Amino acid sequence: MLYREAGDFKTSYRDDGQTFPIRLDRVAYYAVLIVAFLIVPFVINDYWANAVVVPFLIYAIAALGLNILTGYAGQVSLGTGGFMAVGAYAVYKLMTTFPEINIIIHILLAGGITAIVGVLFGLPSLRIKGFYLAVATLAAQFFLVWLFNKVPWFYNYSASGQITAPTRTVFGLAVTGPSTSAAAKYLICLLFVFILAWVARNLTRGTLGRKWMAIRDMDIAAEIIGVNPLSAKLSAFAVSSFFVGVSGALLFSVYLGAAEVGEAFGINKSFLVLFMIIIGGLGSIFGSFAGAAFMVLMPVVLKNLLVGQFGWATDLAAHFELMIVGALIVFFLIAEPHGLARLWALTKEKLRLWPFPH
Amino acid sequence: MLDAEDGETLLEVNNIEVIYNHVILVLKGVSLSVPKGGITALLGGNGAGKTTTLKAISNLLASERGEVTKGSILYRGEPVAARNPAALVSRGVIQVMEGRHCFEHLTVEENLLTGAYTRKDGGAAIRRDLEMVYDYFPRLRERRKSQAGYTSGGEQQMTAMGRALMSRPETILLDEPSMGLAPQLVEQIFQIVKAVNEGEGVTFLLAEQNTNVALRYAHYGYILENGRIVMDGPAAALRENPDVKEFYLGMSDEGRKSFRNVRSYRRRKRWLA
Amino acid sequence: MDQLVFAAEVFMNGLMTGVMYALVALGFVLIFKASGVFNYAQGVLALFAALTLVGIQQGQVPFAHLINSIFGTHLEYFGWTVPVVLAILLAGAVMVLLAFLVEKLVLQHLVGQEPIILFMATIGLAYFLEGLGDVMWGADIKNLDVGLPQGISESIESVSANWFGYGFFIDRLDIWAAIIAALLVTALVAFAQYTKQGRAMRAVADDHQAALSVGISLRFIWVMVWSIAGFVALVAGIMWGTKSGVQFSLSLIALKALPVLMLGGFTSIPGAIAGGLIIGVGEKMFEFFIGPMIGGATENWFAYVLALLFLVFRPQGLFGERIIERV
Amino acid sequence: DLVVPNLSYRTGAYGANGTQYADGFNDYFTLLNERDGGIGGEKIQVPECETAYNTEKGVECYEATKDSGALVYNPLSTGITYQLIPKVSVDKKVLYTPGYGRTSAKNGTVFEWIFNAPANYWDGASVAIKYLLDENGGDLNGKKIALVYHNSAYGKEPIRTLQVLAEKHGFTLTQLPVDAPGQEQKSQWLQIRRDRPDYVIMWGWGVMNQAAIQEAANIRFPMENFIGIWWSGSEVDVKPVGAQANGYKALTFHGVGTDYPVYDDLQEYVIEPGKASQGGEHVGSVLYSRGMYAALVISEAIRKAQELAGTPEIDPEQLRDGFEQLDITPERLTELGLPDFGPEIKMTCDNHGGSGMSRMQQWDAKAGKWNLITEFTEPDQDVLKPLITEDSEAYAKEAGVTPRDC
Amino acid sequence: MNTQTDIAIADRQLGGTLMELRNITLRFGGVEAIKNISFDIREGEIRAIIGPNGAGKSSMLNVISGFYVPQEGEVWFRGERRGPVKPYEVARLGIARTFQNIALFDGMSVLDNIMTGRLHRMKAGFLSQALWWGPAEREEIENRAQVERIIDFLEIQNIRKTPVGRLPYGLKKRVELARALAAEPQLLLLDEPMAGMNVEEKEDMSRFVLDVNDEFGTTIALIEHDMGVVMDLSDRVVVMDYGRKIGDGSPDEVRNNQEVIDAYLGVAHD
Ligand SMILES: Nc1ncnc2c1ncn2[C@@H]1O[C@H](COP(=O)(O)OP(=O)(O)OP(=O)(O)O)[C@@H](O)[C@H]1O
Ligand SMILES: Nc1ncnc2c1ncn2[C@@H]1O[C@H](COP(=O)(O)OP(=O)(O)OP(=O)(O)O)[C@@H](O)[C@H]1O
Ligand SMILES: [Mg+2]
Ligand SMILES: [Mg+2]
Repeated sequence: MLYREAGDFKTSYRDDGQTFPIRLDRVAYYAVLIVAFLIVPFVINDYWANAVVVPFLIYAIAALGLNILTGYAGQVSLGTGGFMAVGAYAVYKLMTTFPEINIIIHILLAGGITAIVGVLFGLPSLRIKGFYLAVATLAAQFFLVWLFNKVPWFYNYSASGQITAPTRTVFGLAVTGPSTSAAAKYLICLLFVFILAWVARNLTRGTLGRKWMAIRDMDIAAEIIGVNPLSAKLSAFAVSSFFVGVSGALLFSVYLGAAEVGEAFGINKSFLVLFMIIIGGLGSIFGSFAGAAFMVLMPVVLKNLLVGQFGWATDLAAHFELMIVGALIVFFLIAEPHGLARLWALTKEKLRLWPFPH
Repeated sequence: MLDAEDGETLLEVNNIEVIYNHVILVLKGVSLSVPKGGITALLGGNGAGKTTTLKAISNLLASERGEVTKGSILYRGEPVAARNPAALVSRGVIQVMEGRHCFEHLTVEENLLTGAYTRKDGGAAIRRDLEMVYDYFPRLRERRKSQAGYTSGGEQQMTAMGRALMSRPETILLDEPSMGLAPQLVEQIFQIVKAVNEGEGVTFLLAEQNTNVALRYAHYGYILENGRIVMDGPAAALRENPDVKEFYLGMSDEGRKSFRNVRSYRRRKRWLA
Repeated sequence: MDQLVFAAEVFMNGLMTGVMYALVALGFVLIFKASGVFNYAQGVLALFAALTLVGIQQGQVPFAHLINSIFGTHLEYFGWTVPVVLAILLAGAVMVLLAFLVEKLVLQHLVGQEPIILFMATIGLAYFLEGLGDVMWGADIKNLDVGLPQGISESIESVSANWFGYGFFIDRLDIWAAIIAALLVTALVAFAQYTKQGRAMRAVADDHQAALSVGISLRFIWVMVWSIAGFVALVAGIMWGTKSGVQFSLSLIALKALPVLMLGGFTSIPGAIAGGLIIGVGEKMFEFFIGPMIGGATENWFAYVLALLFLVFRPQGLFGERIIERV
Repeated sequence: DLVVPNLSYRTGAYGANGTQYADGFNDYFTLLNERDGGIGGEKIQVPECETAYNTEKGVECYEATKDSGALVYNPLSTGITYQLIPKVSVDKKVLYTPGYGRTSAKNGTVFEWIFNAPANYWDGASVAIKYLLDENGGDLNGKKIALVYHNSAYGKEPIRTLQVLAEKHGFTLTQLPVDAPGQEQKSQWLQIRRDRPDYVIMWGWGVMNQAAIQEAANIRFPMENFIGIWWSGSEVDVKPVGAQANGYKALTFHGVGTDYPVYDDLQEYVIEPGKASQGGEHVGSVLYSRGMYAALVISEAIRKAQELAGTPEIDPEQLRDGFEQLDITPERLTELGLPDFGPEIKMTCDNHGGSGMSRMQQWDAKAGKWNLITEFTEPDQDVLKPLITEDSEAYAKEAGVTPRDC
Repeated sequence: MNTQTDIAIADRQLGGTLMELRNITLRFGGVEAIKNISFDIREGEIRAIIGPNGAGKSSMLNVISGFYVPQEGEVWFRGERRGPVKPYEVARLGIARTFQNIALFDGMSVLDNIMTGRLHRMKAGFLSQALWWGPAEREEIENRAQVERIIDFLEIQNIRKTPVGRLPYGLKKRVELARALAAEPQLLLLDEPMAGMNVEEKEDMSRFVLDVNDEFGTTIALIEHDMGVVMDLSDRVVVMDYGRKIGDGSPDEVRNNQEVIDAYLGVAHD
């Protein structure tokens, strides 16, 4: 009976509203933070950083963003890839136009620019709902990709239309460009993830979050009890796009280093991030992380297992990888339609009752 | 009226336990039996588990992530768990779900026709029954071409009832048939229940909050509280029970209590310690 | 005058392309109508159907590559070929089997879940089928030939040359696609609107639980609908496979079907056709006349933007069911 | 051992093309291992890693293999190449991208670690125009040429060169982008049908090639006037179209078919013993030959490096030197069992791209094979040189690279 | 009949007119749901709307709360004619309501649901919310305290953290009431608040309604089919049938009105 809330009384509304009401959770949370900030940077190597951890962190931001829009505000979007591209191209233009300004500011500005674009494409959500909206957001996806592909100004007139991130430093440490160390990449992403996750948590537990959820659960009723659907939906689009923009900026500048819009920010990205939040759990911060971890790690693990351990031919392994990922998605949905986060919560609920079954 | 004692038992629920989501225990050992040709009422407060019991009987719990973890439910001696919900309808058990559950995008008439989905006795018979339902609920005849999603709450309730009648069932499980209906219609619905019960020998198990009417029409009643049966007996006997009178019928010693006086006192049910 | 004639030609070709899109969109509509499931896997289904058809037709050994790499054998072909009609029937049977398995292994366990969850499940399914198709039949490009004619229709060319002084280009394959699509749509509309199963299908889409409670067997309806959708996918696979070979990219035509769906309405069979025609004509005209001015390759986004504009005025698409907004 | 990872793709939209290339690449190294016991007595390991033509997976593959002593990468994807260019420069690995990747990487002073001999996209564009000049008696004035291209970095590569050439030779260039995957090209081809260009040049990949050739056949565009870059000229592109594809032309920078002595050895040491990659299904196809050719160039560079370093166990830096002093003469090719298979490849410190020669091949649908119809032709270096200098310098500036002195 | 009740009503002081509906007509395509109906709601009263199913009662509430826009007629609130408004603006004017087919936010906990009732009173800026600092936190705690009072009042303390989707029907109704109360409305509209409840629960609910009316002085308009409840609680009753108004007056007047008896009550109700 280690894990329980009995005896863990709250005496103020502030205590009651905190993120981790149960002491054990709180301890675990701080432990994770300490490990992430103080230990991992010293042990991480290129492979772990570039193949696993950095993409995981960056996708976690995108997933948080989409989760705000889809999971909290109920507006299904398939434009994530396009919005990430906005972030990426914005940061590229900023980096190359104002090289003297700190990259962190550029990344935040890129998020801001994406937020504006997001609001523009969010306008139809006032009329269009559900899957219709999902498909409509594809218009953003395809249009944005086309735009960045067609207008040479966006890629500084380079011959092939590729953009390449120049080296930029934070406190003298390179965080973009080829000579960036694994630890620097990791730390800058971690910093953004940490702050943004915290912001996401704050927003979703407060007034704005309630407006979003009200709109999600029943938009008409929400309107009748006083939620302005216009501001609620557009603020969701704005915040979500900000997150997605930041993740696009990081993906391009810190992780990939070079990108071509159709390839790096194609429709597959949109789907990938959507998968993350559904698998992880809609309307859950933890779920965004779990989903991102699942979708980033699973293929790597499977590949290493099938090719590295069992020595399968790479193509057979790749085909089986698809089959296994597909089967796992279905399996998890059947086991718990509300995602890994709910699965986790249920486990905890059981733990809390333990040793009694209910 | 049929005497519940010597009739054959159609449905038997033995000591079932239901758990939602693997953790929430809702029914804690409920047993009841429904005699053929009878009207059995399942009474009890909010969240007592009436709906859950009915869903367990028609095997609809799975889609709510609930499951029967103990006990058994037998319909004509056969466990219902072995059959899927659709097969149960073919066997003659149909449920009118709480909250209407009309098919919003279908018209009222199409809704009624889906009720006849399992029937094999041909179009003419189905049309005849459709007329019968319209006779029971004239309001539906007027609204037959409207999409069910746009009809009023009461109209939807009638549609749901009519849809069940269209399947020519042997047993109807009715979940809160009177909810949201105007008083004369409540009376009318129970009249219909009675007529169908007597005329066609259809067995009813109804969950009701409106204890007053339910006990007037039912033969036998069970009172469910907190996932347990706390009382049962012939309807007439229950009606006379002082506790039932007080808590379920809202009668004080001098007749009906006024809702205005409720503020002054409040007694708790003994059996809920 | 010249511009007008070209416009007419582009218009006609747009219509024809639209029909090809509509063929894919139809499969989506069917499944959406019957289960409220937005079937992401429809494109992969078409690919899988086409792969299966070619495999059967050419007498390929299924899972040859897998078997070979496990047992060190060199299997590839059985050495026979199967006549077209029989191959189509067999491929159809495989699709029915697939529908059965999908119901059994996936849908059945997700009764009553929200649409987005079911959508996600079909994504899992898409992944799975994509891998399975490759393992079963190999990832190389295959030629599909069921005897459909291809290439310019000379009669139309000469007739129009007589009339307008410019021979129109219409692909004979497209003409066939149009005929087949018309037949399919008529049959499907009749089915959905006027039969008991069709009604049951729509009921299921509205409310799974209620459908169960009136004795509609979800299992049967779903197997039926997925079988039909599988068959439609086979038809789409045949048309597109004949056009550009059977290979992975075939699954991506689903993306061309989405704006069609949106515009026509997710729940309307005639809407799929109407949407297809509008999108086909719209994107071709735009690409042809406006495209060169803004750098071309507009087709992908134009279809979506067109559909989006449409939706702003009619949020349920052209023929979609009205979205019920009540409290 | 010498490690040469094979970042291949056998799944996804371009899997059918990638498979054949990867097989050729693997098989040639297997041949060296089996027949010669490797290079200079060192066995070659070719760990394969699936990228699915996806840049992120490409990065993952690169990272997963780079610490295992990998010498050189050949990802067969322009996108992944762009991704790896900055990385290999820091990690000091060689990137060999024959016929694809970043054209201006030819400039070895800026791109120290990248090699793209024997030919790059701009070479290809120039050779194609040269061929047309030859056909037209040296004059393309007033001719109309349409470029049908994959709407991506890859497809856009030749535009700048073609524009300069158009100015120089007086032809007009129409650009017709096709979005990936490219199954639906009706508007592009209706436009071609209306505008009646004299020639169509194509920069396509995957299903786009085949769809284009099919559409060309449908509108009865003369196949002889339809020229593809080398990535649009393999069997998978023409076979599905059938007889109508007869006469279609494409560039190539290596020979095709199995009429080379090396195939006897391949048969004996690789295919017969069952060591062929994927059962040897694609031996002799265009893409297979290209994969094999890439392996050949790499192995020759290794040999050279070993020679220079005086040790069989070389590191990437030594391999770079090997590449920079590589000289594959026609005699050497004959020795290797591939007489006249490719142009002479001679690289230097500042020229990482070789001569840029390529030749034209034409599809014979009846025989089901490609025939070489020209000799190796040199591109118009006068035009290309300044372009390459310009682009590579722009890159140097942007990425903060100081060009080396050679 | 209970004499005590009558006296109580007679004693009640009704204020001025709070809301007035003049000649409202509402059509849906061919269906005329409301036909030229006028009535008023006075400050501090409990006004019942009754009538057979499909009579147009819910539609009437929807008109009041701005969700349906009548084709004809005027809505006057606090002595001013209300122009075209959006439903969320109506909510800000001080009109809150519950719904016939419960419209709670299923994905949220009971507490959060009730907090949504106060959304339009929470004004903290975006930045403050994002950082959970200053006004946002203060505001949250203040409003939380208010909501807790309502939770205590409606006796739903023990389900505070439960997701509403899991609650039984009756409790959902109560939570809905709580949400409406949280808005501290001047006019509270209740659409069948006691449907699906047993007598005991109806008694509880009645108690809440009366207390709200008494303690906060909230004006209440309610639709209900239980005649016992309607007659006991309300000060005045409007009766609708087929979109028309067929009666309006004190409970006594209404229950003796022959037209009302024919159309709705069936038998004279005691
Ligand atoms: N899907 C579900 N998940 C979790 N708990 C549930 C679910 N459905 C019902 N419950 C719980 O089961 C208990 C019994 O609910 P049920 O709906 O059976 O009650 P009821 O007697 O029908 O009440 P009412 O008269 O209000 O309809 C309630 O406490 C409810 O919270
Ligand atoms: N949005 C709508 N579109 C079309 N018809 C509607 C709409 N809303 C209500 N109606 C129709 O208007 C009439 C009145 O409906 P309303 O819901 O107001 O009835 P009600 O008096 O509340 O009945 P009940 O007691 O059954 O809830 C009904 O016939 C209904 O079908
Ligand atoms: Mg119930
Ligand atoms: Mg109503």
